[in-house]
Amino acid sequence: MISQTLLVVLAAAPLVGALIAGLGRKQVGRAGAAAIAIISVALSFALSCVVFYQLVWGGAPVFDGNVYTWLEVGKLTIGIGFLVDRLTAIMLVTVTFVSLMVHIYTIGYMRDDPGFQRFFAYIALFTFSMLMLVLANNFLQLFVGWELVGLVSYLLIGFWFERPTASAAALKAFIVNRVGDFGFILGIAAVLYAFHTLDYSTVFANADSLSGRTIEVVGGHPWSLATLICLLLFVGACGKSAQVPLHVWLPDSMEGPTPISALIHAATMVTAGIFMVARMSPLYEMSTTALSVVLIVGATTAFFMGLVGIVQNDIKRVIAYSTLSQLGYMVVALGVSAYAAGIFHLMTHAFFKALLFLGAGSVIVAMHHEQDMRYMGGLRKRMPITWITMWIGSLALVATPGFSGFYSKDQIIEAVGESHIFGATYAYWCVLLGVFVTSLYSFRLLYMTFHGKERFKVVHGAHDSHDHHQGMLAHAPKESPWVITVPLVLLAIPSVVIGWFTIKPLLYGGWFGDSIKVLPAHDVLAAMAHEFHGPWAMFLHSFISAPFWIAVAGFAVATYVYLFNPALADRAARMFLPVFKMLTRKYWVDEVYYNLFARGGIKLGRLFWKGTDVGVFDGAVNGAAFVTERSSRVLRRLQTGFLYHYAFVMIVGLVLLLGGLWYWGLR
Amino acid sequence: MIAIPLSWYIVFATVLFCIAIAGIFINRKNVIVLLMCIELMLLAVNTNFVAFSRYLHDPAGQVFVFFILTVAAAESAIGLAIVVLMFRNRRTINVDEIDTLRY
Amino acid sequence: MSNWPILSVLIWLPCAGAILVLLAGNARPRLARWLTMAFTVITFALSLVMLSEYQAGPGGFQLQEMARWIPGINSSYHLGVDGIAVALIVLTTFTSILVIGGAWQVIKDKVHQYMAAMLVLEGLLIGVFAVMDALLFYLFFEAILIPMFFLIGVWGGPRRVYATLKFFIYTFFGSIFFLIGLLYLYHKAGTFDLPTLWALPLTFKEQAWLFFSFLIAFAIKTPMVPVHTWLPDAHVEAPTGGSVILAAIMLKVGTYGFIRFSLPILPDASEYFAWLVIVLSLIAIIYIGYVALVQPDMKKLVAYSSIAHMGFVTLGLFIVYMLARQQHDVQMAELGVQGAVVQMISHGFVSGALFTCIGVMYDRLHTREIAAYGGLAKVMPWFAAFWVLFAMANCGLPFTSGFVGEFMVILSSFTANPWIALFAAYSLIIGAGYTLYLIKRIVWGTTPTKEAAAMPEINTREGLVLGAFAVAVLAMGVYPWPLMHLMDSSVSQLVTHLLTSKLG
Amino acid sequence: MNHSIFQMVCFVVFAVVAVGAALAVVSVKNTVHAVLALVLTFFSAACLWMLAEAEFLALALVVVYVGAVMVLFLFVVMMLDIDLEPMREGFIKYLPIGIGAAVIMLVEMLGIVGVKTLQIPAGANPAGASNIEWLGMALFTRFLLPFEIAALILTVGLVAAVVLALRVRTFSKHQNPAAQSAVRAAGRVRMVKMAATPPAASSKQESQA
Amino acid sequence: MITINDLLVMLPELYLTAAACLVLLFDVFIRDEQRDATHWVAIIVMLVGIFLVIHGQPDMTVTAFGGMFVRDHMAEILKVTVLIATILMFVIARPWLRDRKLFIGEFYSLSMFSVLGVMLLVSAGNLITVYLGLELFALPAYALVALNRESKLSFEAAIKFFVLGSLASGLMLFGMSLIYGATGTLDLHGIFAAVGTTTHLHLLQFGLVFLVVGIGFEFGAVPFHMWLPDVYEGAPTPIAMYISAVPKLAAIGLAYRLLEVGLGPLAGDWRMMLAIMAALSLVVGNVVAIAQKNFKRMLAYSTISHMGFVFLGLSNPTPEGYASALFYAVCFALMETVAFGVILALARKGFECEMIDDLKGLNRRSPWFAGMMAIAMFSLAGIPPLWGFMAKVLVLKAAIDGGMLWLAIVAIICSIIGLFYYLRVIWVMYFEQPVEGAGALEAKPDLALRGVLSINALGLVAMIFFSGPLFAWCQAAFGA
Repeated sequence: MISQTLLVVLAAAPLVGALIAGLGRKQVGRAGAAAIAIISVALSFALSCVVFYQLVWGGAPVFDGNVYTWLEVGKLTIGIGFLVDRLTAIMLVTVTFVSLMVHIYTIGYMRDDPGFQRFFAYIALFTFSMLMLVLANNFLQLFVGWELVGLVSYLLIGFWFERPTASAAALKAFIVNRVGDFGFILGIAAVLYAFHTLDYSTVFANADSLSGRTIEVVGGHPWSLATLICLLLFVGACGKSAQVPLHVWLPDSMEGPTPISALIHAATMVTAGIFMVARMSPLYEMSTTALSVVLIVGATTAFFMGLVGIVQNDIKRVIAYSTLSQLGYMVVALGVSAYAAGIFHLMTHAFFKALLFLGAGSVIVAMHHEQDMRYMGGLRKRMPITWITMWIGSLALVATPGFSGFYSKDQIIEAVGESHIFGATYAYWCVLLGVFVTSLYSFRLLYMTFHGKERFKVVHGAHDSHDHHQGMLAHAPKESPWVITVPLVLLAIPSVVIGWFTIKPLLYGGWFGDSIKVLPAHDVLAAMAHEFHGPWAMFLHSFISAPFWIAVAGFAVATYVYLFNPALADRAARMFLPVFKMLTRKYWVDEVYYNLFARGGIKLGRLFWKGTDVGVFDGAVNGAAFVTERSSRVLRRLQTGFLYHYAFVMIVGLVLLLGGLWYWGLR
Repeated sequence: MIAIPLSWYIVFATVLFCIAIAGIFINRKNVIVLLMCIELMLLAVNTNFVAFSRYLHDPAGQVFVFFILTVAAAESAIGLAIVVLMFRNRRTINVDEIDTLRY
Repeated sequence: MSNWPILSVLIWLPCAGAILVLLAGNARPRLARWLTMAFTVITFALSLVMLSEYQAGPGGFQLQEMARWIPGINSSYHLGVDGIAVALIVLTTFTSILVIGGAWQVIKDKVHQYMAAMLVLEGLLIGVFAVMDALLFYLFFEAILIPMFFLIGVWGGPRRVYATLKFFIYTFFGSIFFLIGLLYLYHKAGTFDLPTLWALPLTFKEQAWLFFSFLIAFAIKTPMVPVHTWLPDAHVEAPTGGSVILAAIMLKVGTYGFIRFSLPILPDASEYFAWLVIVLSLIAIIYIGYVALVQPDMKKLVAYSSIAHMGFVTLGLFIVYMLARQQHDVQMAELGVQGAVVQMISHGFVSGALFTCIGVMYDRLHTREIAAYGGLAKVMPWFAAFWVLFAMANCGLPFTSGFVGEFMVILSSFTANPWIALFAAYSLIIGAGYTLYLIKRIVWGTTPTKEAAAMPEINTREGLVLGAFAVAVLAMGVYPWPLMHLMDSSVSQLVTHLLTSKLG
Repeated sequence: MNHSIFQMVCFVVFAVVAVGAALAVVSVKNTVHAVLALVLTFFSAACLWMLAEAEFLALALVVVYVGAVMVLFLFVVMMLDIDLEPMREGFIKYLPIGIGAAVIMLVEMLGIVGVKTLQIPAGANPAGASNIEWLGMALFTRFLLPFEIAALILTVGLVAAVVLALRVRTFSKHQNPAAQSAVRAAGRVRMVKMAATPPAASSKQESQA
Repeated sequence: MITINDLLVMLPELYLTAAACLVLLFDVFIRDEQRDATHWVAIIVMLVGIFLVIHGQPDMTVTAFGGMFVRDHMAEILKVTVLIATILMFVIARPWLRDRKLFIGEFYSLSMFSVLGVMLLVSAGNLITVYLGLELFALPAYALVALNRESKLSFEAAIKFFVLGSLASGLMLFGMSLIYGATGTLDLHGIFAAVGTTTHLHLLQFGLVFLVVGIGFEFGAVPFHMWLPDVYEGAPTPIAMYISAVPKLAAIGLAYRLLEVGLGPLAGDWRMMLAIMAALSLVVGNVVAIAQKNFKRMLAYSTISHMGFVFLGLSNPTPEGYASALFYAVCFALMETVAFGVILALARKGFECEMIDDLKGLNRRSPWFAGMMAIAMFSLAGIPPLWGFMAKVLVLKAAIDGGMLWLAIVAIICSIIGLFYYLRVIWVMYFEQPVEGAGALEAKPDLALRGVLSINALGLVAMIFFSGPLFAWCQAAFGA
């Protein structure tokens, strides 16, 4: 049995930590804030492990209960409560573990920052929000967590609020997320419309009832209700998990401190969309159309966002585009109903991508907050631990056989190959080519950062990291302190091994049980199960599979171009200038959005304000007042002051009354 | 025994009445003429009353005339007093010139 | 049932207090302040007593009082509250305390008059929510204008004359048609007693005419597009306390009127013309959102955002008919109404808090230009935290009060028609747009001037006021159930009443 | 028959004279002439009333109006010494409007009243009572209250006229009742203490005289 | 036969006649310095008058002098109100009169005669008494308007008032003569009875128009309103106050006596005429008032518009309608006294507080008077919770009940326009700074004036609670 108290403590601990760290400024102090936040998250992690243990090995049943009633209208009751099954459990452990690592890492990374306490408050609050999202047992609470993580993300992206770019990026992130939420809340509304409840258990139990139900959104065109619900919910997933076309916020979110990029924008928050779709699997299974859309969107993101990563020079942005691409892979997995594979990749990705980001952060600290890779190079000797762990993370990312990323990504590619739903072929090519792209940008990053010549200059006396000239450093880069390197090492370990241990139970052991539901017709994993003979066999098999050689090709190109012949990259860029430009400008999506929505919105607002509001509405009011006053000035002239006029008016009145009587009144 | 139809009196009174009223707003110069027009108007009214009274064999109408005459006298007194006041103030009784109060 | 007239006390105690405060005179501002504070606190305490005496379970109108007023036209002094009214009264008394606290040292000129106006306003507002006689309702409904007129006019900004006149004449314009409608109802019913009017059968044609006469009054008061233009002007010129009361409570009077008059008395016309109100509400949500986006003046921005948020209230109230009558989904209808009422209360807290924040800034820099501010997070971190919290509540972040009502209205409107929900949910985007754009410019970034950089952090008094708002906003967001439970029976009785057509 | 024709002829003659005189009142240049025209109108009207057997009122009209009121008018006109020249400006200009309005009114009045249908047969006066007796009986029984009010009105007219027109000239001699009534013995007689013996000089003068 | 009963019935009037004559005489023997004695005697006389009116009031309608005089509840209410308004005028006017050397005994006696006229008028049961009462009221009023002989405006107002007033009474007399011809009687009940049997209905209707014109003049309804603004502006302010309150009350009585008691069966005709005049009054009064800069003149136009509201009540010829009109007139009279009272209190020797701009910043100088003026303005504008609002509700209700919805809508639209100028007065007082050196804004220290004015103003607030009994009284006056 999982006790409710335990879950409440699990969820609330980070909140308490956040409140204490955030509100008790002087009383708690910098060290105190860090300690409290870390302890609270550690507690959550420990309890998560307990829950995981109880659920997986302790034979505890799935927990589903309300803590308190949030809303009650007539017969409709919506509570705040928990649903803990294996899907939740795996998310819990992943989230709290990465979060804990990031907390520890932060001590080193943010050591000199005046916002140290605030930062801890934020990330602890984030952990709480994410737990709320993951633990939810109904759509409302899911949405609550969904939005709260968005809030914290907003706060953290804009952490260095004095930088205009940071606050702009924060705004952008929040609003783009809101676009997703816009769809999401409509999806929830549709769920309520369809099921008259928002509780997972009831909704999922009755998911079958959706088949054949339609809704007329546009007169005369009945739409499948299931498709509508799923698509609306998926809009939310697109926003949070940064899928095309709502991906624009994620690269910009790199304005936030690096730990945040690791925690929120790689490992946990952005995967909320994946988690959500997996959670909603009973609904998605009802609509092949929705799955196709999911598939196509995911595949597009996976390939095209990866391409952009190749031309980025900012170390964090490369990883950010890589994250986009990997999220695309997860979504693809969802699209082909391989939810387990999606979650599996989510987990492995959480480790290695957190590792990569934290590694990048380590580099950035060493480089005095210089993020441009063109001014790096040759760091391997100066910071060996970072170098090695980054290599491990990258190898995991490019799906080197044996590494965790290999198991998860390879299975996704295979699953897509197995699928036959609309768009599967397109998706297959996308994910396959994506492997090459991943390999290319990953090794490019490693080479530009750690290998080759040192492209930075050490100028003593050049201080202050904020207005420095690019590539000028005050001190030579050196390895980061232990609070930074320890999390790197601790994350590197699962990045290597976790896939080996977990692939069999997660994908083929029916481990998720009832928490994920797949219709037999869609069940690609079941089809693949026949060919699966354990991780070792899979490792061996990989050397004769296409993805591996594609990855090797990417490695070869990267090695040749960025390690041995750097001039070639520029030549290539000139040769394919349009393509290059398209990639550096990120397909002009930002420009289009900016002009269409931001500037367009301002222009529209100005038109509405000056034109309609002030012009028409106010104009009518003021005009009426003006007319009245004018007529008053005219009418008062009737009072001429002359007695005979007065008498005349009276007589005219009399005459008119008489005339009226004569005309109408005589009987 | 009188042979004159009642309507003759009424027509006469009405004509007189209209002349009086027209006089009030034709006259633009002299306040005293205004007062006289009012007297004329009252005369028309009185004629009406007298005629009706006679034809209805009811003394009330003639009594009313009696009172109207009385009141008219008092009214003229006050009116003329105001006119005198005006003349003292302005040295004129020109209706055209009393338009300080307007709009 | 209590046997003492608590509602009367609630109404008249602040008014009596106003007289006392006036007597304190201009020379003794301290006395006036403390006296006012004492009266508001006592009133608040009494409102809590009323809250405890009201039994949410059975619902209906409780704590009724009845006395002769004008027997000649069958209008009586009839008071009574249902769950909705109780909630709004408590909102009023609570906000009043904060307004008085907020104005403590800010108002220096003619303190006694200011405080007296505030007290009178409080009493009258409580009166609006507590009456059960149409004429009496109108009396309070209109009387509010007088103290508000003085509040804006005497302590207001440079264009106060224009603003007050516009405010007064505009709202008067609307409500006078309401009066005609009421008199017509009287003509039919022979009484002003609300329960009788609710049960009064009316032909559709009568209902239609009455509907518009009511609509124009409530729409202006609410305010709904396109009769909203008085609100930004009034807000900009009003002193902080005036703005807070205006936004937090006075706007609710309009929507409360819908609940008490339009919906129950004219169910069939309301059903027929619901589309009109719904369209106007949606226009308010989207169109006003865009207008708010480009405001250079903070108060105007928040004022416009108020209009947009009130759009949710009217929307929630009028989708009822589509749900209850056309789709026979009473459950969703109740959700919509409940959401609308919750939104009313929530908007009271949120907008009140935002205007208080603006007031705090205005006291320091004497401008409301957004461009004059920046980097508050560095200069006044605590204050910035409040700002962000209230801004988030304003754009409907979950676990703040702003979320609850919007969420419920959007959910129920989807069932009515997905397109309505689509446009309503657009508020999520545009609301976040204008609110966070404001936050970006004033809280984040760097300080534009030396003066802006030297603004002192909020003092204890300001902190207490804002803190109280914050607690309210969060409590309502995290645990709205008690509030809903309070109103649940009343709302469901209302919806049940609406189900019956009056056309027979 | 002859009698009635005679009456009708008389009526027409007097009526024409009265209307003509009335027209003169509103149109003549000289105010004194206008007053005199008004007097003529009153005379003619009195004759018409006489035809209607309202002898008392006819006489009262002549006595009260012509004898008193018109004289008052004349008095004021003479007293005010009005400049006659500019008096006629604008008269012609506004005449059409005036006539127009008057004619319209006349037409309406006569049209509505329907003069032709207005027929009340005139009977004889009540037997055995003269017009004055008939009137007197009514006046002092049924109409006693109005009679008293009329008296009051005359008083008011008096008071009002005095208040308005009385100009207290400093050099004129007039009584002040308030001062008179406020007189006390002490104010009238002043007791002067004098020396018992006259001064020597004066006695000397006396003796010289 | 005239008996002692007849005299007892009209005891208040008889008493007042005697008292007025005595005051006239008394004053002659008073020196200028002792004029206060006249003042207080006059007030006491009026107070006793109120007592007599109320105390001797029989429960039912009583007539005297063969129906010439009617004593009923309507007359009672009007008489009491007129007496109260006059007392208020006496008290409030004293300092003003003293400053202008107008503190003379004739002021009091003429006012009392005028009030007597109103009392007779509202109790009239016969066309003759109607006419005589009207003239007894009007003649002293003409004189009072001209009272300030030094003023260039006073006589001008008087001559306009006089000529137009005489014209109006001439027209009315013409109407009476026709009605007499058609019905053969001057007794109002007799006329009522004869309407059904008369063969000269057209004559009757024709006469009716003239009566309506006369009534319209008395009220100051458009287009018979032309005298009103000039008289308000030109007359000495206390007299303007009197003219603004008392004739309207008299006119209510006049209208009821003539139109309902006398010509009730012709209601179908006259109510349309009243409605048209109401609409015109509302529009012209409210619109023109906006452009006014002189406070008194503005009040004059506002009065015109208020008369439109009274007609709203009268246009519904039922007891309810008359009651609402009566209620309105009473309320209006007492609102006007406050508005005029404040400017009277603020006026100084050589300074008439007449322009609206003169009130600038009043709240800073005399907050109490500013408050009273604000109450009066809000009440006139019909904003709840003030008395004016109740009055407006009642007449609007009457109009709607009478099927005159269109008129009610005209009325409310016009009252929106009207709101503007009332609010302007308030904003000038409250939102603007006093003009430099306008020390005159400090109010007079006259205790009686302050007290009376305060009671009057607070009454406008308090009446919201007591509207019920008053309205019931008004209803009872018309037998509802």
